[in-house]
Amino acid sequence: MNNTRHEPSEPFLRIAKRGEMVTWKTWAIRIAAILLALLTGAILLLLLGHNPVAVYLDMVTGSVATKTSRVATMKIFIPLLGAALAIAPAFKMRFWNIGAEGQILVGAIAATYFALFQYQNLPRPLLLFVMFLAAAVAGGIWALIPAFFKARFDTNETLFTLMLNYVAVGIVKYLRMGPWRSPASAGFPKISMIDQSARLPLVFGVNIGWILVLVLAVLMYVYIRHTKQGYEISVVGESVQTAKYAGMNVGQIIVRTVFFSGAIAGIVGFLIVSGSAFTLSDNTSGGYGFTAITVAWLAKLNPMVMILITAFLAILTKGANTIQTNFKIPASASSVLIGLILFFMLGCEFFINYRLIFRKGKKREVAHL
Amino acid sequence: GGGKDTPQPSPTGSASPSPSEPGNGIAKEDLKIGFVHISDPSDKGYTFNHDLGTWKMVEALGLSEDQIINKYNVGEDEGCATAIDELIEAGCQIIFATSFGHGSYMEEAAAANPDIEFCHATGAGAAASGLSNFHNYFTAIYEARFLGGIAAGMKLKELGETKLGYVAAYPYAEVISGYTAFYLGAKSVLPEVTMDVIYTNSWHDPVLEARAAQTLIDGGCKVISQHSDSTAPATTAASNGVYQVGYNADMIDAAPTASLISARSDWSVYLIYAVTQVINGEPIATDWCAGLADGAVFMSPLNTDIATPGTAEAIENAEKNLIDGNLHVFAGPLTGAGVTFSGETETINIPEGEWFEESKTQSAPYWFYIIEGINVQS
Amino acid sequence: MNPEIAIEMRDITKTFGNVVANNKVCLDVFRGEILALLGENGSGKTTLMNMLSGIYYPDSGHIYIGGQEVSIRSPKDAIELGIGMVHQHFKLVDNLTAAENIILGLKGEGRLNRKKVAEEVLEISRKYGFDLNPNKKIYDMSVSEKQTVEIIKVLYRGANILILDEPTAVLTVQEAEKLFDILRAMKQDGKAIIIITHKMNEVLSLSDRVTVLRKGETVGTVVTKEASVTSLTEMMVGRAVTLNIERPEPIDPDPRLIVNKISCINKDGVKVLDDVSFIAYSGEILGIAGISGSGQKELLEGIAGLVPLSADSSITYYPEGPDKPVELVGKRPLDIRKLGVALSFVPEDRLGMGLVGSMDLADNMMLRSYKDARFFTDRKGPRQLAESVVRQLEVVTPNITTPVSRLSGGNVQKVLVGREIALAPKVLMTAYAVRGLDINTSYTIYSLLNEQKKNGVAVIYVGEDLDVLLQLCDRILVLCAGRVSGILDARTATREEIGLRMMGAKEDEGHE
Amino acid sequence: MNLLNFFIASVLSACPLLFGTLGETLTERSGNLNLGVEGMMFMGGIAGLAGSYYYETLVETPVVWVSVLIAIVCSFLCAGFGALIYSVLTITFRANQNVTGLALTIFGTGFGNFFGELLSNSAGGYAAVGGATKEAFNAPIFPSLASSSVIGKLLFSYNFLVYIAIALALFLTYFINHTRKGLNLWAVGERHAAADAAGINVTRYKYLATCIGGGITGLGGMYIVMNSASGVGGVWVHNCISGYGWLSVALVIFAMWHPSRAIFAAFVFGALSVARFYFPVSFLPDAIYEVVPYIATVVVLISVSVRSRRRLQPPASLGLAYFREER
Ligand SMILES: Nc1ncnc2c1ncn2[C@@H]1O[C@H](COP(=O)(O)OP(=O)(O)OP(=O)(O)O)[C@@H](O)[C@H]1O
Ligand SMILES: Nc1ncnc2c1ncn2[C@@H]1O[C@H](COP(=O)(O)OP(=O)(O)OP(=O)(O)O)[C@@H](O)[C@H]1O
Ligand SMILES: [Mg+2]
Ligand SMILES: [Mg+2]
Repeated sequence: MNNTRHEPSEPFLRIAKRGEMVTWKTWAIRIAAILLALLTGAILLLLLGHNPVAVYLDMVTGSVATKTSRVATMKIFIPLLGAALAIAPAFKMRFWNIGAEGQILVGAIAATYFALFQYQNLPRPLLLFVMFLAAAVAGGIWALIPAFFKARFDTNETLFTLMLNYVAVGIVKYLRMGPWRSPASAGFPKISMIDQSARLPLVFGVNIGWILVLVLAVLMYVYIRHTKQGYEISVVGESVQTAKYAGMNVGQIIVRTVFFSGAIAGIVGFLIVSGSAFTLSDNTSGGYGFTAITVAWLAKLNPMVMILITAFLAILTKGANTIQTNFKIPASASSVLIGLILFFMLGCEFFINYRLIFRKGKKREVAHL
Repeated sequence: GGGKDTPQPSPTGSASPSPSEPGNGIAKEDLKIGFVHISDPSDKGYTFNHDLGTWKMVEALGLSEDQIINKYNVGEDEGCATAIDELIEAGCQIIFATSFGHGSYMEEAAAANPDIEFCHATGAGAAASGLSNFHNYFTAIYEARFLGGIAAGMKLKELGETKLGYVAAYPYAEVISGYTAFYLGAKSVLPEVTMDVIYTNSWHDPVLEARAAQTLIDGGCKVISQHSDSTAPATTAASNGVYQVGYNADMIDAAPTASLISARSDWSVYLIYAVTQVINGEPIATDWCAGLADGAVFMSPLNTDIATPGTAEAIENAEKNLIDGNLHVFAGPLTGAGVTFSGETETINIPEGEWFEESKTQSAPYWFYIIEGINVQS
Repeated sequence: MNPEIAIEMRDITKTFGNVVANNKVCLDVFRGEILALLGENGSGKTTLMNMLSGIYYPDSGHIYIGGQEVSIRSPKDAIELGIGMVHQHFKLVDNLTAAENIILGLKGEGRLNRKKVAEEVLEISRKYGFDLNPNKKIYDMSVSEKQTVEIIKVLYRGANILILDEPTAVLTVQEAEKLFDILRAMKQDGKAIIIITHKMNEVLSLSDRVTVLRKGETVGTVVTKEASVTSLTEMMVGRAVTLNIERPEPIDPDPRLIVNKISCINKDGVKVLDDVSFIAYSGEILGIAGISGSGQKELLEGIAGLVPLSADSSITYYPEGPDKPVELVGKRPLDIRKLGVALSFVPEDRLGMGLVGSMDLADNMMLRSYKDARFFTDRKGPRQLAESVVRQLEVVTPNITTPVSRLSGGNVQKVLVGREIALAPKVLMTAYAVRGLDINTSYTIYSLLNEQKKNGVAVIYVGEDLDVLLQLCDRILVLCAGRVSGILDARTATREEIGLRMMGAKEDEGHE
Repeated sequence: MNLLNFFIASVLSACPLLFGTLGETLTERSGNLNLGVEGMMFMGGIAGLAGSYYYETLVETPVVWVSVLIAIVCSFLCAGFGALIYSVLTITFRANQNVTGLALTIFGTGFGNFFGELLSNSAGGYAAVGGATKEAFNAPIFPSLASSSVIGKLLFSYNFLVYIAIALALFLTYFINHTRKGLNLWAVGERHAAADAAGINVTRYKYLATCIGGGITGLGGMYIVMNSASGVGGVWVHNCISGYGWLSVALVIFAMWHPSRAIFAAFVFGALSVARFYFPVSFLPDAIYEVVPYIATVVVLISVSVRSRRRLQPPASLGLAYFREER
């Protein structure tokens, strides 16, 4: 019995690490994966009785063809990229900040405060700047809470930040139902729209936030790759022991980086309030904090790649939205489609890093003899 | 009669002073109608119901389906502005938004697009906005709730119990008006009735609704009702062996042993009205509200298997009287107190023989008083 | 077929991406024999053995166990074939006890009877003369205890082919001797044993035959009795090398570091350093000997400011000369380092500290220099340094952008030591600098240290090999249980004397 | 009386969380951090309902226990299928676990709502299971004991799933602490390479633990769909799971990866989440009251880390992929 088991049969399939793959091949694989995902989605669409080609075309036209749709796509792009950038330094440090949602909200609260109650007192540029600053500080401080405990007691930050998301929503709810309830909403628990002067100016029809996040992406790229602090973040992320050995003040680095991460998330909150939503609600953060994690990882924390992936996901999200309208495909089907595409994109990295070796025919014959 | 001394648009919607210019109409075939929905019809609740009205309107006016552009799952956020912009871009001459929170975005769009008509359900901002192309609409759903209350009251009486329960979404006028009407309906057949109310602070949170319902039932409520979107209160009632009055949808399928009847709106009444006005180039009322008399609200079929005998007749009778004006929902004697939007407590005292006119000064309800007999938790 | 043959490996080839780790390697082992596998760092020893233990799968080639061709697809297959391997980096679960680790993965009744298992483990460890507490958690164990667990794990599974990858790298001489006794007993039992080690004396005293690898290829196999250190080294390196440690006389030695009564209490409240005093002179190599865990680590870390010392301790440092003393106790590690005190500590777990496994060589070089940057980092310097370390120490790596974790154990070490020496410090402290290094590289390191010495650096060298300590150092400080048990002149001291002091059998009353 | 009702309501709302927590605990014990619990709960929820519903519409005289069994099996399998997708991606393809989990949540949520809608449409309204089946998911299984005394009520007022969940927790505790396979699983989660070298089939353990764990979380989804006191009562309601999966992920940490602690953790959370209905505090705004459970979690988290103990740590290789040939 034992003998047959150890016949010199090579495993039918085994996996081996690849050497470096040339860049164009890696992209070919990624594109193939997306095509495969679309193919799978096409089957789903066929089952639903739609023409997949028409649906896909509509997704694209619905997200980039007209000015409104482009603006709408950008409205998704801006906070999503911002949130992904916010997550990047924390994740680089292996601080699993899944609390960007909450940090966005808290930033939004701070920005909204000035937009609602101080707009008369400040000239527009100053108002916007104060909102920006307040949002950054608030988001940063919100993130500092788990960071402090992480640095001090190594408290699990994944759960901590997740919990703070719910708390932030609670605060917004409280404001919405209580002190900040709009006097004009006939008692309905809703916060007023912010004054015109508190809204971001437009550049090419889109709020100026797009320039801000693109600049931020470049800065983040440089920060992570080419600065002292970026290097510290990488080392702490890889090994706290080594960081200490190198004389780094680990606690301080954690606190600093997470504050920074939270501050950018807070700025995203400001961009949403001042750039597109013009008010504050429970879902001001819009799930961007979660989706951003996907973006950040798919981009391997590289801010330049994040731009690409964010653009792709923004188009996908907006496109999914459009086909709901045009083909009466429910939102749930769009989620299924997006889920599928993500699955394929995640799976394809494997084929970039590994190769599959099938048992050679000859060997197999030997095994049979 | 009671009510407040303010300009009174007719409940059936004859135009208020300065609505849109009576210009040239739009040929039926050229018409494009846009809808902004908070969810999609799969919610089997509010959007489902509103969507039914859309298709009824399409059929009634002989339009074709592709003249309707629905934007589903539009949140009360920047997505709403986008949806409206896209509808404008697609050439819609009239756009409806169904959720309260859409209102502020719609108001801004209305100001920017004076040629397009904007109609906002459940909202209250049109009159104040001063825009001639921005309108509010709602149904006198409180009338239907009153009838639902009768079914509930009779059931309680049959059971020899006196306590109702109510799962309510938010503490504001639309909801308070609704449950007060429900309570008054029950009281009309069972004077000693009391009612517990719990807020979920959400329109749609099935599990929270179930918990609230369970709490009410644990607290001794034998019939419950709801102003929330899911069937969870109905099924919770069923599993506890108590009864329920539904909202927005016929919930008998979901809870055949508990759901007595549901109060529903028929939005097609308004949609037909508003679209017809556009076709004819006539102005649309700034505030529109209609009820039983116009078929804008109605009761879903009574669950005769479980309803107290005589309920159907009692409801029919009350309905007739409401329509005829012999019966009023918010009829005195009524005493209560409510907190105004600005935070002051305001009391109301309606003597015997008088009544409060709901939905007269604006389409959205404005009864926000908690009356004696109703016990709001927290 | 030779019935006595245990393992035959024929034409085994294994590549990792572009690295050819093994190229048509052949190897035979007989039952009742100890085979030493020798080769420079990165020559492919571990890789070859990993293919026997099922960790790697060969690209091509044949493996025969007991004369039958086999395919070892997983460690499970290897275990079933009676092959057991003690890996260079132990494969133990820290959170489990010794007994739990030992029975891991084994068949048996579904219910886990911990008491019974512990007894069985105790029994087998007694049989082979080990001393092991089966209920102790791995995280509470010393390196040698962990190794014991690994060996018992293999024996418990009834392995008759035993592979040990650098088992003595982290053991004391005494521990190593004990291990060898056990291995010899097992050999008597008819087991086949393969041992990888860089220590020539071990090869010569323990093995029956030696197989030598160079750059992934088999150079040949020789009978140990017919081999010598020089012949083996030549086979390994491929050319004749001289294995002499020079010891120049110190030039103008000045006190550089006066360590006065330092004590240290660790996290568990144990006094790991007790009243240690000594002087380190410039231009001198001060050796530190002691059984591992006698306070060497704390001593160096204490000087470097990495562990807190007791309040009355003092370390006076003279960077410029006798008139410019600086007190180190209470200073931050960074400031201490800026003053020129470099600590190159090669930890037992090489990658756990000192290096970042997933970063490449250049970025690891930066760990020391990045602080000098103002805001932006400079990668040019580190890159050049990486290039030069690779050249000088012959680091086997495809390029300097390879993550350090991909390198072989010894090469990881070279990167670390190379970087620390390159700091051009005033005080250079090294601990276990040649641990896991092949003999050739070890000698390169010795001469690098001598060069530092010649430049007037005060070198503190913590070592394990007494012969090397005696040949390389000027003076030797012996530590025993955290106390100084003597400071000897290396030119006159003997192994025996150091050994006695290490064990605490002899101690000076007052010193210096 | 109020207290008693409160206790019972707490247990009832703890039950789906317990399933979710147990499933995720099992998963994480193998070193897989599956953030897709929410998605799997949706998948389990809809599959359970659909299974039961179709059985009852297709068979002339449906038998209640068969219907219940079908619901359990379907929800387990469907959620397990979600976990299988996750496993293939993370174990075989070594994709990042966090992102894969998030993608699974997106996918599963869509999946549940989508098929829920299809089902409702095919039923021409609400797709609801029969009254007897609903009853089975709600009624105490020991009605006589439940009505006898306060203690009886306290202990026996629950539907069968509550007892299954508790039994499962106890079984998993036994499994992890007292069996060889449990020990092996533990080792896999702690250190893949060590487990592998010991001859444990790491891949198989990870697949099995993740898929079975996923299946168990699916039962939590089914509970929400089928139960009516803390769920929606045997009918599909759009978005009905919302948030439960995330809470379960959180509770795993709260329970420190111990199934027996999960009982307590879930109960505390259940209690906190119904507290506002039973003990209204007039000066405390609802919105703030609602976040008490989350703040409580944070407090527990901090206090645990302050007295950090070795045994209270997550599985050491949680979140890491394993490739034998990787260094
Ligand atoms: N039963 C209802 N009666 C009146 N208006 C309703 C009703 N249901 C929904 N609406 C309108 O829709 C809005 C909220 O709808 P919905 O319940 O779909 O969203 P939500 O619960 O706020 O969203 P989410 O579940 O994403 O938090 C309200 O502003 C209200 O105007
Ligand atoms: N998993 C792996 N991935 C990539 N490269 C590897 C891997 N394992 C080994 N190598 C490469 O193969 C070569 C041989 O390494 P191996 O560990 O076998 O050397 P060694 O002879 O054991 O050296 P040492 O004496 O330093 O332990 C090295 O260049 C190493 O970088
Ligand atoms: Mg090696
Ligand atoms: Mg080791």
